[in-house]
Amino acid sequence: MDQAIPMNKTFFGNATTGKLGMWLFIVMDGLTFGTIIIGGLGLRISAASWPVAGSILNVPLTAFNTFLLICSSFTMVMALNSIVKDDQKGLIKYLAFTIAGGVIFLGIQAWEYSHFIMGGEHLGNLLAAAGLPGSQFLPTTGIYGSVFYATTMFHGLHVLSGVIYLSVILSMALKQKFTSNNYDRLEIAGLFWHFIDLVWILVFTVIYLI
Amino acid sequence: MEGIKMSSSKSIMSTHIFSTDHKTIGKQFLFLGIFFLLFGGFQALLIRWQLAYPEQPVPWWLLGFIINGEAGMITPDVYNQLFTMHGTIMIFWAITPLLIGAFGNFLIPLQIGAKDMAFPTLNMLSFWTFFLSGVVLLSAYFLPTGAASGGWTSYPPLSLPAGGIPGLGQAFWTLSITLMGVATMMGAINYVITVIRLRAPGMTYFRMPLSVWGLWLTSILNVIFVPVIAAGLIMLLIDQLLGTQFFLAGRLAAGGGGDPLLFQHVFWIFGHPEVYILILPVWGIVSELLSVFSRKPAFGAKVTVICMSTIVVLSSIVWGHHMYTTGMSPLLGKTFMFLTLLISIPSSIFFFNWLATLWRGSLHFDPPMLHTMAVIWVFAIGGLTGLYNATVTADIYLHDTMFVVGHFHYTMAASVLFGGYAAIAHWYPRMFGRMLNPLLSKIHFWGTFITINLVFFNMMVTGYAGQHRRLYYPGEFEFLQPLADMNIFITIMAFFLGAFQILFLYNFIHSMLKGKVAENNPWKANTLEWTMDYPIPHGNFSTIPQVVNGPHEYSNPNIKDADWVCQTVKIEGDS
Amino acid sequence: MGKIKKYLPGIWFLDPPKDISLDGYRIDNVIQYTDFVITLYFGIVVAALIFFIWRYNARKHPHAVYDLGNTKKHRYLTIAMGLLVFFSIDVVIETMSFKDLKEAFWKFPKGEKVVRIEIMPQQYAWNIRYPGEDDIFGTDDDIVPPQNILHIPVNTPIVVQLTTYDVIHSFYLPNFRYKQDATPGMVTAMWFQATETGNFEFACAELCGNSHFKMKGYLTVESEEDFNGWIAAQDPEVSEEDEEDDWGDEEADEGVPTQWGWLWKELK
Amino acid sequence: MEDHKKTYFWNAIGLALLTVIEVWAIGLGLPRTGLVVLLLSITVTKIMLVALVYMHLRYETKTLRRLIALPIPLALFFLWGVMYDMAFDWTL
Ligand code: HEA
Ligand code: HEA
Ligand code: CUA
Ligand SMILES: [Cu+2]
Repeated sequence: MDQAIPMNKTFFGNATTGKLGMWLFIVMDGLTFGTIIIGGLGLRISAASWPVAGSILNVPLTAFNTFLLICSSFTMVMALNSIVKDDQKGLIKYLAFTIAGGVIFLGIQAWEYSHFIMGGEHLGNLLAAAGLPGSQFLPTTGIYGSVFYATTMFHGLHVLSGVIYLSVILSMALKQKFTSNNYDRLEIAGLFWHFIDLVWILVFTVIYLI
Repeated sequence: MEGIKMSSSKSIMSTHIFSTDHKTIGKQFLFLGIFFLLFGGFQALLIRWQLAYPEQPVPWWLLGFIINGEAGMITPDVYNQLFTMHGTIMIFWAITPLLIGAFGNFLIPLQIGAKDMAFPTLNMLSFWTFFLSGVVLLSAYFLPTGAASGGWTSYPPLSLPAGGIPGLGQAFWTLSITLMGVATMMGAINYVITVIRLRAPGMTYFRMPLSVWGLWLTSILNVIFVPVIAAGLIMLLIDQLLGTQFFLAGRLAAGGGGDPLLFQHVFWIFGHPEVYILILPVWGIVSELLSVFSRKPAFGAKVTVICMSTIVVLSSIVWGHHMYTTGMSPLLGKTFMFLTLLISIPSSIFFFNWLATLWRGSLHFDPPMLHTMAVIWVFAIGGLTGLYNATVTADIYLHDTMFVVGHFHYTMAASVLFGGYAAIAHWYPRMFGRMLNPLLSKIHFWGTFITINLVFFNMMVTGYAGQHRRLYYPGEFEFLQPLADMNIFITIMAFFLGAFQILFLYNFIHSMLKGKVAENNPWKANTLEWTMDYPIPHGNFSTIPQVVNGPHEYSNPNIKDADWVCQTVKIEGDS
Repeated sequence: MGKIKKYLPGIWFLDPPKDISLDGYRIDNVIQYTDFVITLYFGIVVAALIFFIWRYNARKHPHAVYDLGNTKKHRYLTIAMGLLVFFSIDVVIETMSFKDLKEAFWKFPKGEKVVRIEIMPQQYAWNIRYPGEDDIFGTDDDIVPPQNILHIPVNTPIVVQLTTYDVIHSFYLPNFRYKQDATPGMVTAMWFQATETGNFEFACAELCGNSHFKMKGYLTVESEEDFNGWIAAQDPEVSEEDEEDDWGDEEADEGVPTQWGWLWKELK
Repeated sequence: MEDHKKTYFWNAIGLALLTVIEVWAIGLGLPRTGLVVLLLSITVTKIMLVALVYMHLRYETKTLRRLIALPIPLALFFLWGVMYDMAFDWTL
């Protein structure tokens, strides 16, 4: 039994209930990220030394990752744009691109991690130059390692859940569940995906560039 | 069109266990909360036993045989586990489900005229995540090294492996609180959006009952601050399990190192609002019930709402008052003291409004009203003693003494507990269709009221006399030996307090089965939850009501032959 | 009955530990003022409650007065109420407290006649260090008395710097109404001055593990001569050149770490 | 909802360009504070672009926009309080 319920639309226009819920979630998630980032900055201020940006982390590769997320944000919003025009094919195509973007992002991040964890002489030299011990870069490598891994891992988990979330949406799209006047869920999923992109922009600057 | 799906299947699974009906979920939270309340209370009694009779084994009537220390004695590590788990359980697993989980779920849709929560499935998930978190928490007791013992504040480095607490207890603690946080966040999204979106036509924000206001503001605080502690707990958890060093410093940290102060900041940025998260529903419920049982509109309801909202804002910027002795800078110390003291302005304003609601009313001393008036008493003591703690100089002496423990038991244990009892007594007929036995309720009330004051006031006395908290054996210190008699006295009173809670439990269960069947509106209240027949069906209202009045039209001279009127009934002659 | 009589004085007249400090009275004063006003306010609340219960119960007063309390007059009244509380309690204690902090607790004494002590608590004991003859910390002639033994001269300002060997502890002096946390990775400071000689206790006020409750120390306040005599009787610590923050000791839980101490840090 | 293809496309290009500028800027050898300010302002711009265009905040009501921005000042207060205290020391 489905019952329509009168909505109080004052203040929030035509935003649907689900969308408001997602926005609220995004605010919460943003505060979680904010706390981790603020914590990292605080630790950095009080730390004795901090490796120079780019001395250990691979900035060009990560810049490519950033580019990838921007592209996937673009394809995500294009998926929405397609369904608004009732273009089912376009929807599926763009959704698939988006998911692929997320997967490649994760792949690159995994490669970066494994590289750090396996270590090696070159990495050891880089670390030594930055005043850190060992030939591997691990979460236990001083406070720098802690901050790096905690922030990127937490973001990575978001990308992972975003990919899963979008896969569900994709399977719904394949069953033609969305139409030009029923795409609320798609839009909500999109919000989450863009939010991941948005956070990454901040993480990229704070962890990799500054 | 949007709508809320309500399953029509009738199996036990979908109606009682994995139900998406907010009323059922509310009851599930209620039972879970009462279970944990008794569990935490039992731990409190063991704590008290140790403080009063440190050299004697726990007697059988306190279930001494489950203490697997030497010869039934509480050992120091067991004692530390006891107060850690007592504090944690009471705050996160007793009060949170009891007030926010149970009454948040039960009252919000009914009082604003909605058919259910905005996201019913999320609501169910919230309960089961919460349940899971409780299981994780308690399963720590089966670890060979026992449960967490770092205090409910769990300050690192003590709570890290390097801090000397063996085993995984601390990690279980962190994980369970994180899960609890996830459950709370799901609930909070639901409550906030439900109030924004699903108010019945005519139910403007200022026509919402104050109890909904309290719960809503609580949820807003949850939305903002639970994520903060979640982040802190994630950092703590990976410190505990992966060996990162966010909160390690000094000798224990290899290469660089983090800062234990960061955790204290993150904890209290959340922790201070958390105490208002616990008490805001009570403030709302008290404001509402005072009006019902005085048969008189809540005095200055709008001002009360504004005051509560102001406190919500202020509460988020005063966290530093828990850290005065950490070596805080003069600037921050003064700022936090000033901001903390500002809270007393809105507090005393709505406090005044409570008293003014009674003034010239027609007071009916039913059990809910008794508990409500007790809140006025205990919250005045609890709130006013907060002022000592807020003063930097006084707090330098009082910090981490039993005085602080007394302060927060007055605000939290006493005020919130009485608020919870008031709510249970008031809405019991709506939840279970029967009345609580009034005589037993009154005995329970008076017994609790007298003993709780003797327990918690005297805690403050011992604190002022210098006894610090988390002390396994105060007699170790010469300057605390004169307090032994007082500690025994407190403990005896705590046992009486416990006995009266058993009476409550008996009343609660017995009345559910055999109590007097309740009328539809036994207290003659105006709000929407009393308008339908019991049992309230899934979906609550067959047609969404049209609201025309505020919730407090008691004794309006324009109403003929009654002193109340439902929020949906137009009052002739009122503009 | 006898028992009850025994407890009653205990309930209402338990004194805090004897104040033997120069500035402890300031804290007592602020507490006493707060006692006084909040008793007053609480009295008003209770009086009002009792009066309302007696006068406005349903039997005596069956018809409530319809009063929303939302007129301008009411609003001003409530706001005045809030401000009254604010000015009569908050502003007063704030002024007192700020003044005390500025004049005493946050104003570290400077000059010759200051006794400087470094304290490093560890799980579950207090390590105490005096600078010794040369008045410089971290040198061979530092005095490290047995753990948990703290001697101070009377009527002399004592400045203490604290850091911890392992987890957070808190240096709690009930007779001085004072406590200060010792946190890993940072040096915190406090000062106090005794006005009376005698033997007292100090404690650890921050949960630090299973034996937190046993973490106590013995404070002896004595005359200047006695103090100097006591210092002279202690063996200077036998250790090599001591570097700053250097306690490379491996065992966390047993024994005194042999090397610790830091160069005295200048205070704000 | 109309067709926003163009806006979306140019937004993506803008974001990519800003990223390139960021990476390029760190190699310039700017003074530290200048660099931080520059990078942070670019980041804020990028975040705004994503939020306003991709997340459609531009098309939502003013109230929603404001409410979502509300936690930011709060977070800044936390940032100040926490960083100030962590950097502060009674010793010089
Ligand atoms: C529900 C819980 C709750 C509530 C409501 C409060 C309310 C307040 N608390 Fe409390 N507090 C805790 C729970 C709570 N607290 C807990 C759990 C801890 C310890 C945690 C731990 O360390 O483990 C703590 C600790 C704590 C500390 C730290 C102490 C320390 O560790 O050293 C401080 C310091 O400032 C403080 C202050 C205050 C203040 C100023 C208020 C104010 O909000 C009070 C405002 C109220 C009033 C001012 C009273 C109303 C006014 C009147 C009655 C006036 C009379 C009116 C008329 C005449 C009309 N609290
Ligand atoms: C809402 C929260 C809440 C509530 C309701 C309570 C309720 C009580 N608390 Fe608790 N308490 C805390 C929150 C709370 N507490 C916190 C946060 C801490 C700090 C922890 C820390 O330091 O980390 C604390 C710490 C604390 C201490 C200090 C421990 C220490 O520092 O050494 C003490 C000591 O007396 C105490 C006592 C009590 C008592 C007597 C009650 C009573 O009100 C309890 C009344 C209820 C009952 C007694 C239940 C009745 C049930 C039974 C009788 C069933 C018994 C069953 C059998 C015998 C089979 N509490
Ligand atoms: Cu050291 Cu408690
Ligand atoms: Cu607080």
